[in-house]
Amino acid sequence: MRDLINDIFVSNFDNPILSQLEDQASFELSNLLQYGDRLAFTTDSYVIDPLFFPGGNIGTLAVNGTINDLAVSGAKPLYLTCSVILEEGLSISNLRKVAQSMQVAAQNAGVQIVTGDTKVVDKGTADKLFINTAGIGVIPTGINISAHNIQPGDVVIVNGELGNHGTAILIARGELALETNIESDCQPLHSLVEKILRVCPQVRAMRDATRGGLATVLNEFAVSSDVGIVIQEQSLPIQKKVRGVCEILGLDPLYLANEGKLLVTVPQDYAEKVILEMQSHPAGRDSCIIGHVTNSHPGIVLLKTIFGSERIVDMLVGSQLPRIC
Amino acid sequence: MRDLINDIFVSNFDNPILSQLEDQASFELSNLLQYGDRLAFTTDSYVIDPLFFPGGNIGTLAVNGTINDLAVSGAKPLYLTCSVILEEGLSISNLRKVAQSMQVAAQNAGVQIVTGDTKVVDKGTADKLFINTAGIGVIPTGINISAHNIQPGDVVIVNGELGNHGTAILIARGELALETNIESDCQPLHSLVEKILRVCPQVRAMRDATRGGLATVLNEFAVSSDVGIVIQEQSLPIQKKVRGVCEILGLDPLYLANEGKLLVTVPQDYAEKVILEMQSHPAGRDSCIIGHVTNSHPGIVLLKTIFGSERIVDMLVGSQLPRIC
Amino acid sequence: MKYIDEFREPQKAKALIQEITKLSDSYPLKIMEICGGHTHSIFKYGIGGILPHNIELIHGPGCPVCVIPKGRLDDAIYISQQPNVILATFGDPIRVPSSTVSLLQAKANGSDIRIVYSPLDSLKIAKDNPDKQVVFFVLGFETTGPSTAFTILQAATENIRNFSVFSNHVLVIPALQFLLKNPDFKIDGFIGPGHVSIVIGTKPYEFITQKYHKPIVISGFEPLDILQSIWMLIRQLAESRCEVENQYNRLVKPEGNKVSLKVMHQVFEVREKFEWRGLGEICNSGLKIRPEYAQFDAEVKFNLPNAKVADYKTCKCGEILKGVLKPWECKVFGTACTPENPIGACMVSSEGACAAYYKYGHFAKNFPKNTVEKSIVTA
Amino acid sequence: MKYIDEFREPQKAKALIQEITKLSDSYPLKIMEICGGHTHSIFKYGIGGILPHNIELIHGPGCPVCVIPKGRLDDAIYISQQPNVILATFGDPIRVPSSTVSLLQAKANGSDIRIVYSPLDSLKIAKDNPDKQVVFFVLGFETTGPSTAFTILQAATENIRNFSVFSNHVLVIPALQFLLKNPDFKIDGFIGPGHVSIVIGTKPYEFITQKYHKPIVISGFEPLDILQSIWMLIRQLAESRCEVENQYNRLVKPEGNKVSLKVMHQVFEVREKFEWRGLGEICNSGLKIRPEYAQFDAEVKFNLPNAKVADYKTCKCGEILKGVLKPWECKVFGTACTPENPIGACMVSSEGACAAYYKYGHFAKNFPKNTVEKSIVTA
Amino acid sequence: MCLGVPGRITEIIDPNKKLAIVDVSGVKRQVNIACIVDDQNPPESCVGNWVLIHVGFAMNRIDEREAAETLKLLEEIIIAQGTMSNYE
Amino acid sequence: MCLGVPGRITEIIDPNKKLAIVDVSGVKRQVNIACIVDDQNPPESCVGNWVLIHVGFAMNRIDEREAAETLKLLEEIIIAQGTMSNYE
Ligand code: SF4
Ligand code: SF4
Ligand SMILES: [Mg+2]
Ligand SMILES: [Mg+2]
Ligand SMILES: [Mg+2]
Ligand SMILES: [Mg+2]
Ligand SMILES: [Mg+2]
Ligand SMILES: [Mg+2]
Ligand SMILES: [Mg+2]
Ligand SMILES: [Mg+2]
Ligand SMILES: [Mg+2]
Ligand SMILES: [Mg+2]
Repeated sequence: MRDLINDIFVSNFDNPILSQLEDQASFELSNLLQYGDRLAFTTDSYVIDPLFFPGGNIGTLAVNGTINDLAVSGAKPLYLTCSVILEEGLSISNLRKVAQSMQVAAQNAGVQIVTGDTKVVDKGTADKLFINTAGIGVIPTGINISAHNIQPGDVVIVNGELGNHGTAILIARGELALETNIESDCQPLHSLVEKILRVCPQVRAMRDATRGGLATVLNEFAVSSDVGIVIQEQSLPIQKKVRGVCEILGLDPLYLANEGKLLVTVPQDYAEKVILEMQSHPAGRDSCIIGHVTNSHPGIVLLKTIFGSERIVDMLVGSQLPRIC
Repeated sequence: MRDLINDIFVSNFDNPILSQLEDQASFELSNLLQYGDRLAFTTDSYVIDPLFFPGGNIGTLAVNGTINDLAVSGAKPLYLTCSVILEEGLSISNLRKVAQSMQVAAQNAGVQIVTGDTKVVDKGTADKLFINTAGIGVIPTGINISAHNIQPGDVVIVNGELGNHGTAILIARGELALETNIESDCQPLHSLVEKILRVCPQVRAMRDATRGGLATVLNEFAVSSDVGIVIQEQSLPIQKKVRGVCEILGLDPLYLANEGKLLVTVPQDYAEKVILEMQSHPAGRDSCIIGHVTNSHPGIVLLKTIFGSERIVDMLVGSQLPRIC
Repeated sequence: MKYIDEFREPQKAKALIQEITKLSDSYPLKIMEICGGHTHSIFKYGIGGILPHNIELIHGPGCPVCVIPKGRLDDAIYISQQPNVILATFGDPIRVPSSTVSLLQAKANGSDIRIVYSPLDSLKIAKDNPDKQVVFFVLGFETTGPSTAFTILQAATENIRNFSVFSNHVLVIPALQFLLKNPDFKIDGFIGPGHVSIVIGTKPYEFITQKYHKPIVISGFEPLDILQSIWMLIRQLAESRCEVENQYNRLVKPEGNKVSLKVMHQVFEVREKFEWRGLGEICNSGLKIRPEYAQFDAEVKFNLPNAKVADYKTCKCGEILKGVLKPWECKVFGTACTPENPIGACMVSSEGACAAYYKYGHFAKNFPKNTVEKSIVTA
Repeated sequence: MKYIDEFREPQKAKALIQEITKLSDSYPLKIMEICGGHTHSIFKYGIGGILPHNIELIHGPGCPVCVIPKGRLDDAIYISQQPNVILATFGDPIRVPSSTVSLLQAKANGSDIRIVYSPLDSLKIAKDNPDKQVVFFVLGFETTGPSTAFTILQAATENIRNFSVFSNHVLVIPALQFLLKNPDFKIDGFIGPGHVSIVIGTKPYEFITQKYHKPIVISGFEPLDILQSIWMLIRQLAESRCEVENQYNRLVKPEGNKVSLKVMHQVFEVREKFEWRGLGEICNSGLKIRPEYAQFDAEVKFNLPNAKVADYKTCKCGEILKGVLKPWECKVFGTACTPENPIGACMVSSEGACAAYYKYGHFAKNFPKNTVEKSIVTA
Repeated sequence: MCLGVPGRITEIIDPNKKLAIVDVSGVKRQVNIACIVDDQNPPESCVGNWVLIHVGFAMNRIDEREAAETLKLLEEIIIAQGTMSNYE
Repeated sequence: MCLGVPGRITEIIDPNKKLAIVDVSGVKRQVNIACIVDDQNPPESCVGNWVLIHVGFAMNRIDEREAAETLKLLEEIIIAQGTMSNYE
């Protein structure tokens, strides 16, 4: 066990804080103060099946997902934890690949994995590998992003194609026997956020559209700020193959999961500048305005369909299932 | 799902930071600075079977365990995350009980659960409920506790009976058909640590003796500081029933898990003061000196047996199994 | 996407609306779309909102998930709880409550329930799990019947002994006859089910025009299809015609699909009667596996409880399906009855009238949360 | 704890050491404790370290986990991999490598392997799982034989058809005969196995004194028991006596336990030969289930591979068990061979001589980490 | 009821079992084409056909001509409306 | 080999199946006492007996007298040694 931890995690995540191997990581508060005035703290567990999929694996998800939950507060992500629950019988080489991916993802994002935990459970009492990461970042002084801050007149921007992750996973699972080469959009968004904040420190709300997709985040926005949101169907960037999968299975791409997409609302005056700035970043090349905020129908998200009608985009009940009827 | 989260977690953990329901909790760094100069950051996943046992449940473990990993650095524990992985079919009333226990434990310890995550996995792909908590605390200025700081001449102190948690779990599982009323020692240790540091800011090393027990922590101490440690069998506080279980199953109590026990090494001059202070705290009533640090046999832990012989207390290979031969 | 995007074009939609508006100016019209697929499209594309106010769309009984009676779901759950059984089914029915739990809850309690996209996928599960009994729990109209029939024939050819089908196939025509016979039933015309008609053709609808003197237009499922069909229907009304027209002629032929009809009749026979949730028993409205294929019939293989379970008294589904009431006129709509915890047929699938109103209508937000407590965690 | 604490008293230990030291001053003595339980106690209580240096303790072959040959473990793993089988066993053997994987790894790969405390617990598992075949994989000496025999008799009485035993029971006396016959074998006296002797009594050891002229003292397992036995043995040597003495007379009677012997002989018969890891084949050294109870015999129920697997050539277990070599004189001790990845018999259980030296000896820390790579995660 | 999606048959993978591959917007799936083959239309002849797929079966061929006519009709309405609005 | 632990029989729970409860230092477990009962020693007579337990079976009664004698002998050695050292 100790060997496993050393071999797989300590060696891959190697950094001076982790290598102390204390029960906790520690670092100077004064170092944190240089980045801002508030600490951001978040956690997520990752339970994806399959562990490996086009565009990433559970490890890249676990690092980027938590980075993104920090980033959308405007925080500079700094330190992560890594807790794994291993099912007996898990292949050690797969575990090593995951750990290596985590380290690569962390390094790319400039964060350190500073402490962790490893549990092994009986065969049949976990699904191969679960990862939890918690993360700490520092929010720059003056930045105040919250789902409660949205105001009528704001515009809603997304940084690119929707539904790639959810679709890639559905296909990778193989159960529905669909074949196509859609890749997960798994990517860290903190440097994109940094760019956005540089041109628009007045960002109102920002959230990564993961599980539950775009529709869920927009509903959270509408309810939290008690505003109405109207999005344009024709503006939604959805790639052809994702549409194909949705048509075949009767799924709505608005609810599909993403792992590298954020929704940001900014005051209208900043929209153009923000879009241009976003498009200059690799994770934001396909950024576009998808809607705006209104004071009619507070708490409700409306979709203007392509031919001019509108409908409510509600929260999802349960998870989305393939339909036949 | 959203209802479940609100009903079970948000309502129980209710506090102003959590109730923002952002993707991350945030708080002022300036507030942290009042407690010290370094941040402590830790995580653990809890995978216990059964979920409920005499003396606690997975929720109390998840809160106290992470508090203790912060506390043993000298930190004041402040904020926790709570990530749960739920197996389909888990009883919601049990989940609610666990969440309530977590809130009670957090409140008792003066910490707040400020952010979390909930995942549901298919029946048969998790064991009812896994909890991960990550925690943040602040280490007071001037305190420097580390397994690397131990020096020959130091004494080793434990705050009470060993092996109660491991034994309680073994019995609660029911597989070995043993009957007795041993309770887990699950408890938070931060206020005990605070007392210790008040009389002895020079504490060298401190660690909670959880999985792997006393033997594992002492070996970590010996290796990290490259010192020898000698413990006295006759000083080890082990209750009669725990000894009984160990005799029946051929287990060594030195390796049994605890969830409310810490090992602390202090300079010899402070030992008496520390012991007295510890004994005045409910979690330290049975505190005693169990050994001392030497510069002979660095990296090795020796046990002086009751009748004067000695043996090496090594790291455990794998987990301890009942023996018959 | 070919054959999709062209039928969603906004310009053409506007033109159709203009025509419809022109023609319908003076009429207060009630048009029933029979098929749940149409209901789904109507809400998804907000068609109700762009039609003139005098046109009211009534959402018919054509959602197989909505109309499956509780007793049949109880049977499906019973099957899933037998030892060594894998129950395969489409995604749609798994959240529908039976008189005890939903399939989703049964799964959470340990039943092995798999979601498949095709009946053939369930047969593959049987081949992959020779030590299990695999039961395909199927619901669907005539559209899906041939696929199930082909699958049973293939199981017979390959002699797969651990596979059976729990058939809940229902038929559209008997349901329409049932509705039309009812004196309360006041509809000006029908949008006919496009995919069912691929199989059965357009002729079986002639009794509607001949006996009941209502016009009907068989329609595709894209928004332009539906608008065009409404327009064609109104034109019939305006011109005092009463015909079976076919808007969906890119796929529907008058005679239907002979291969599909043949295989369906080879494997299935018509039940004397079958219960529809919200409507009650309807003569000749269900399909049963023929005795020749009894070894693939779960109703033969398993000793099913087969209990009748009454619909809730408060539920107004029957009236809603007949166009007599609107969902919000039901007392429990959005309160005790929600998509998460549906009480009646119309709330159980997103194609049900009540569910569609709840999800896409403007009423959703004004109702208090459903407080029915679940006792276990489900996905 | 009564009958435990009194036998761990330091004052009495000191007194015994003083007596032993007095008597053994002039002798360089080699004493073999036959039983692994004694080896365990000796290391656990650091007895080696408090004895005078001229007394050398040789750790005998009396650990059933150490001496089980790889081929038999392969068979146990084979059984565990059969469909619908639960393999129950004691905690001790589950980390021991077979020629492929350990039981722990087989479990990680999906075998259903349960750790039990008593053979009766494995019978209970069979009753609780009527749709599974439950196999109790048992190893042990005469001490454990009666318990297994009683369990089989109870299974017969209750007519439990899904229960069987994979017997790897071995016998002490033939192993001692085997060792004593060997001309290399130079031991001054024996500490006799206390718990085995509860069953077999003291008489079977008389050939040691009569034919081989070595003294033996049957001993208990508490540290004072062992010290007293050593003292008694040295006294025999000093007084040139050569007897079977009984230190453990609070439990061991000369005639053994008649009920236990009877039931063991009712259920088991002696195998012509049985392989011991590190020693090779030994005549009449194993117990096999009698044909009358064949339905409870896993060797009859399952078609076992039954392959012979040679011990590693580098392994010096044979020499170590004979007292010719010490563990650290084996080339791979602590490097390729560690408790985590044992190569030879003496490293596999904590009662094996090599494992005990590795764990409790002063040598553990001086060896590089074992680099044998496991391919899967185990608990 | 009865979700259907148009797709193009790209390949026959088992003429006896009547299995083909269809392409829907770049996504491929195996479907059964038993409903659309007969003596006049053997499996091989189906490659390139557009079909409507429901639960893994091709229900019917899509009649390209009819589809075009439907759309043409709508175009004509637009033109007619345009003409009319010119008059208005 | 053969871990054994002394315990006291506190209760007979099934005389036919020869099942009893033993107490080891406050921990109770069901054990089989078949090896220690016979006509002279029926199950009921075993309550209060100290026995050695191995894999859930009582192997033998512990002979209190012999145990005491063993310990007495050791006491005597101590006394003898003490006496001798007085002489030294
Ligand atoms: S709201 Fe529910 S109960 Fe009322 S009619 Fe609709 S489905 Fe039936
Ligand atoms: S160290 Fe290993 S290989 Fe060498 S004798 Fe001991 S058990 Fe055999
Ligand atoms: Mg999070
Ligand atoms: Mg997240
Ligand atoms: Mg997020
Ligand atoms: Mg940990
Ligand atoms: Mg698994
Ligand atoms: Mg930790
Ligand atoms: Mg911990
Ligand atoms: Mg700790
Ligand atoms: Mg989350
Ligand atoms: Mg489970």
